[in-house]
Amino acid sequence: RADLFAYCLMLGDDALVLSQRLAEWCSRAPELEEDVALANIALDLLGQARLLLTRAGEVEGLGRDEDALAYLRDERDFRNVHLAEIECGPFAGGDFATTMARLLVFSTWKIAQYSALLGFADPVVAAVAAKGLKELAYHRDHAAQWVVRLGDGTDESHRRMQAGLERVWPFVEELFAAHPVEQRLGLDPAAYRAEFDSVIDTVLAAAGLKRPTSVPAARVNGRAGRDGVHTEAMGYLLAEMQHLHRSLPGATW
Amino acid sequence: RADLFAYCLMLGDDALVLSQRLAEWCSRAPELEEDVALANIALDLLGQARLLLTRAGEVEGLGRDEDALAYLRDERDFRNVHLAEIECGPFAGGDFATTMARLLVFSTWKIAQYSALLGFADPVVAAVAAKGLKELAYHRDHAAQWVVRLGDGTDESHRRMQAGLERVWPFVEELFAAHPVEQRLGLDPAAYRAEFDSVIDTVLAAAGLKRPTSVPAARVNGRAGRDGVHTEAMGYLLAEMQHLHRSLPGATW
Amino acid sequence: MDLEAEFERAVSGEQRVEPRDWMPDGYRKTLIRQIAQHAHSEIIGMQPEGNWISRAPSLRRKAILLAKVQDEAGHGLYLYAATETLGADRGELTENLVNGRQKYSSIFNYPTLSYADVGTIGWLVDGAAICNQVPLCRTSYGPYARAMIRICKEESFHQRQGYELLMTMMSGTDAQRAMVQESVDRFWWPSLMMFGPPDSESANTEQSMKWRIKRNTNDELRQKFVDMTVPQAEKLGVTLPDPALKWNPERGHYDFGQPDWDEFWQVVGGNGPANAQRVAHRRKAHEDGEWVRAAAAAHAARHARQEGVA
Amino acid sequence: MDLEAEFERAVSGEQRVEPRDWMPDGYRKTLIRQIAQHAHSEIIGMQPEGNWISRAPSLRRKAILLAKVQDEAGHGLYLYAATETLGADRGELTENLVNGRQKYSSIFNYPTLSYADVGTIGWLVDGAAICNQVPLCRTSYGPYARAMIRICKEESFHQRQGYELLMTMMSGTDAQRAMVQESVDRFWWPSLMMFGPPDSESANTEQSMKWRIKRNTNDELRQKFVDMTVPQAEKLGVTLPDPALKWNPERGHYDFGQPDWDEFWQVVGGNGPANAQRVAHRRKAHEDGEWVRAAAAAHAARHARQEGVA
Repeated sequence: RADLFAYCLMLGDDALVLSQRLAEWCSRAPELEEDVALANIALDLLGQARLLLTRAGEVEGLGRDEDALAYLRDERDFRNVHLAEIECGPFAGGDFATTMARLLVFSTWKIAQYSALLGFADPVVAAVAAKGLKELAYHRDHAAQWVVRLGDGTDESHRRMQAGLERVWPFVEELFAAHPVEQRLGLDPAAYRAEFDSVIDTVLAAAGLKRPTSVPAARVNGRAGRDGVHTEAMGYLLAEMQHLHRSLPGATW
Repeated sequence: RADLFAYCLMLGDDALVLSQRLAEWCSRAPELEEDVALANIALDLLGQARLLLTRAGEVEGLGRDEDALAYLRDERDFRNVHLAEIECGPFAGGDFATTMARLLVFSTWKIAQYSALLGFADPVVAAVAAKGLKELAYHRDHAAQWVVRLGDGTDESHRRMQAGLERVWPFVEELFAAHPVEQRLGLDPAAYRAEFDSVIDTVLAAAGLKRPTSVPAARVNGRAGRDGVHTEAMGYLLAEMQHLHRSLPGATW
Repeated sequence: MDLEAEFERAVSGEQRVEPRDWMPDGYRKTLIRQIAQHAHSEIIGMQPEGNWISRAPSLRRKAILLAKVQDEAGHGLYLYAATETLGADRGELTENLVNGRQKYSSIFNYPTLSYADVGTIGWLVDGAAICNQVPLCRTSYGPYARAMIRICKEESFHQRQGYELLMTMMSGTDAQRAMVQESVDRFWWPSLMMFGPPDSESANTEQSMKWRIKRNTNDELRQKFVDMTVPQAEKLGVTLPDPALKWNPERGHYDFGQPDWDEFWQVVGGNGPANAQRVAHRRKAHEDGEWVRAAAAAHAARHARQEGVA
Repeated sequence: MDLEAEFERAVSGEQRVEPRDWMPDGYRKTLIRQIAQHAHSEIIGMQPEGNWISRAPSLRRKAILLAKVQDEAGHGLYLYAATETLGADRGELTENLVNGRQKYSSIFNYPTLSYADVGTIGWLVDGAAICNQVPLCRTSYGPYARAMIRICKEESFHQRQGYELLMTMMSGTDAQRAMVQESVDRFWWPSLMMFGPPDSESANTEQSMKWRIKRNTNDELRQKFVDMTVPQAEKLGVTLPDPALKWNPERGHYDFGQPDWDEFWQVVGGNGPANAQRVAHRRKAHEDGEWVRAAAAAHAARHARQEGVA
């Protein structure tokens, strides 16, 4: 049960934190159609996060709901991968190309992960995975189209797209490292690494881009996002996300 | 007493919020000497803020200390002028020139304000003003030197310096509008507007810059910072500043 | 002019004008200006509410708000599409917006300073927008009328959501109730200004009414909004900040005070609390996106060429 | 070489070398490299702690932290000045830093993830730095030795402040105590790595000791640090994350485990958790400041010309 709780948090936090990042584009996208698309993707992920965090709270059995878990947990207890939390634009640390690089990597990985969960013992998680797969297929498609367009656009867009891939690539290894919680639940992310690589290679080939060469980000004491050890960007994200909720204790919304 | 409390908050919040903004430059200044100088100025202002907020708490008599007032008040209860809170760099909304434009305007105004407080009825406020004047003279000097250097530097620096002045100028009018609290305490900021203008004109002349032409920022329903009605930048500043403190209720530091 | 007389007869007979129909230049220009201004309002309107997405106090509220702001982008898209049926160029209209040559609703030049503002914008601002827009569902130009039907439907939904947020907050803590009242105090007068200046000072109304572009005067709509809103405020338990507000049984309407029209003209003139910020934000997004749009165009062109060759 | 022999005799006789004295090229180069690396460490070291200034949990802690980070900038300045007495160019050294050609202390490539890290950096990181630096106060090169005396004094002050913060937190809430322990768990091993690789793998030690630039081996200093720190940890009430840590009465020292040297070499090689971020941050500040430095130079040049004319 503790493992299932932790695993629901991992999945829920991945979706919640990336949703938070993508929503930052709202009113800042390169074109209006993209404002709509990115908001849509952020909404899908937020929906997944709500179901997963609600499920986590039920499994835990201490009466915490989605909001208690989203707003009143400290950084150390968030279990999302680093890829979801790093800054990839529109603010410092990225641009639209970097955002699309992350979205391609994230959704390609998530599709493989959710596919592996279709027969998972917990029926709620399995159902979220099934529903999520349809959404993620659209996310991956959208990202892949942009990666191709930018890779095969102008010199500037090609350079930015390659740089965006290099920026996010160090966070790929963490996606496929089995956490003890996953191991105990009989899950092995490494099993779908080959599938991931083959999808990415196909997109990169269509885009005329090179497989990134940046080396994997180092862990701290062997620990990373799944253990609650995050990057420095995470604290600022949570401060912004949680401040209002924490400022009015006992309020209902 | 309520007026004195409010006035201590006004002065204390001006110093606290600008200190918070200036400290953002730490490790981001154009040269190492400037990292030192800006940190120094931020420290001076933080020192003033602590004395003034402590005094506010004493006057209020409800047992709130400087931290209760800095960390547990909501945006609506902060009484600083907008000039202190707007983004002038190093992040979005400004650059080093804009930062120096704000610092010149702020410290020139504060010097006049503190000078008028030397004989103020509350001895603590009067003492903070007396001590603060020495610090502010250095701040103004520092800012004026940079304004001259940048105004009379390269074409780019001249252009940026003029733009920085235009960016902060809309927030000048608020500095000299007497708030009812000030009026009841017998204080009139309008009285030192001429002195302010003459100092600014002297610096601008030495820098070869034009008096900005941007019109005063409009109030909301006749209200502005002194009434607790802020700009949209303020909420983000407070979220970052207060989040940790609010996350650990009952902790001592 | 036979054509012109024919056109006048058609619109006064409540016939719809469609893109391929002949229309007077003034009609076309007035429509482009009005629809573009409406589109710009949707786009700029994303900012004040978008300002709170990252800080929404519950995940449910975050989802509602994100969906709403997304709808506004969608409305902008329909409306720009409607201007294109009149021969306008979307890129050019965007330039007009970021260069300050075309306006947008003055309400969005006020800052959003608390989460209650999200509710207040839904209730009062969307409420006022609906009063303005419902008659436009019967406006003489077909594509505009059809866009408005869709938009009005979504706006009503947003208005209910806004009101529901305020209701929830009013039944919450004291701090929440104070937040709502403070927000309503700030937004009441600007909401009344959304109907434009008093009829006596409104330049464009007469011709627009004749062309059936507009169907009610500013003052008529403003009265309708006040009549609709006062009972809602009572039910909510907030006080509208107008001492002159009172039911007038003889008129069968509420009497109310006048907004500060000096403030209105200042805001319309570009000098409201957030005009500079809103336009700068839009301009930055537009400029930052330039390389992306250029890349998409280059890719599409290359792709088209290759298909032509194949 | 008479000069060289004279030099060797002087340094082995504990005489100070001053800027105008003759010195071997290797000595000069080794010193420039070492002092620059030290200066870079102070500058990069501003980032992990600076990360918490805006979020410090009390105004007193904010003031302490801001003053400390300011001191680090000051240390950077003294040390760059010391390299200049050896003929180095500060601009060039900065280029070497932002281009990754020169290193800085590997400890700053770890992220700061809670406010306890501010205390832990003061206690462990500054503590280790002091162990490294106290002997440098007697280093053979005069300007470096004098800079180190001043720096060590300030570092001791910072170390006490860090320890005091942790003490306060340990007597606070459970959440605070957990925060401290978690932070110590993360920083213990990287702190031990600050003394460099084991003597058996250290390339530069021997010549540096002969020249009296260095006065103790890495392993000696590491032992000294452990011996000093363990009782402090006990007093604080935290557990150091090393099961092998134990008093050895025969040696009169604590036995302790070895850090993960693979991790060390990875971090030194540029691939620690925050290397890329730290260098990018520094590079951005440097590049963003370019126009300011250019303007200051242009102004100074014009001013100098005008004075020449007058």
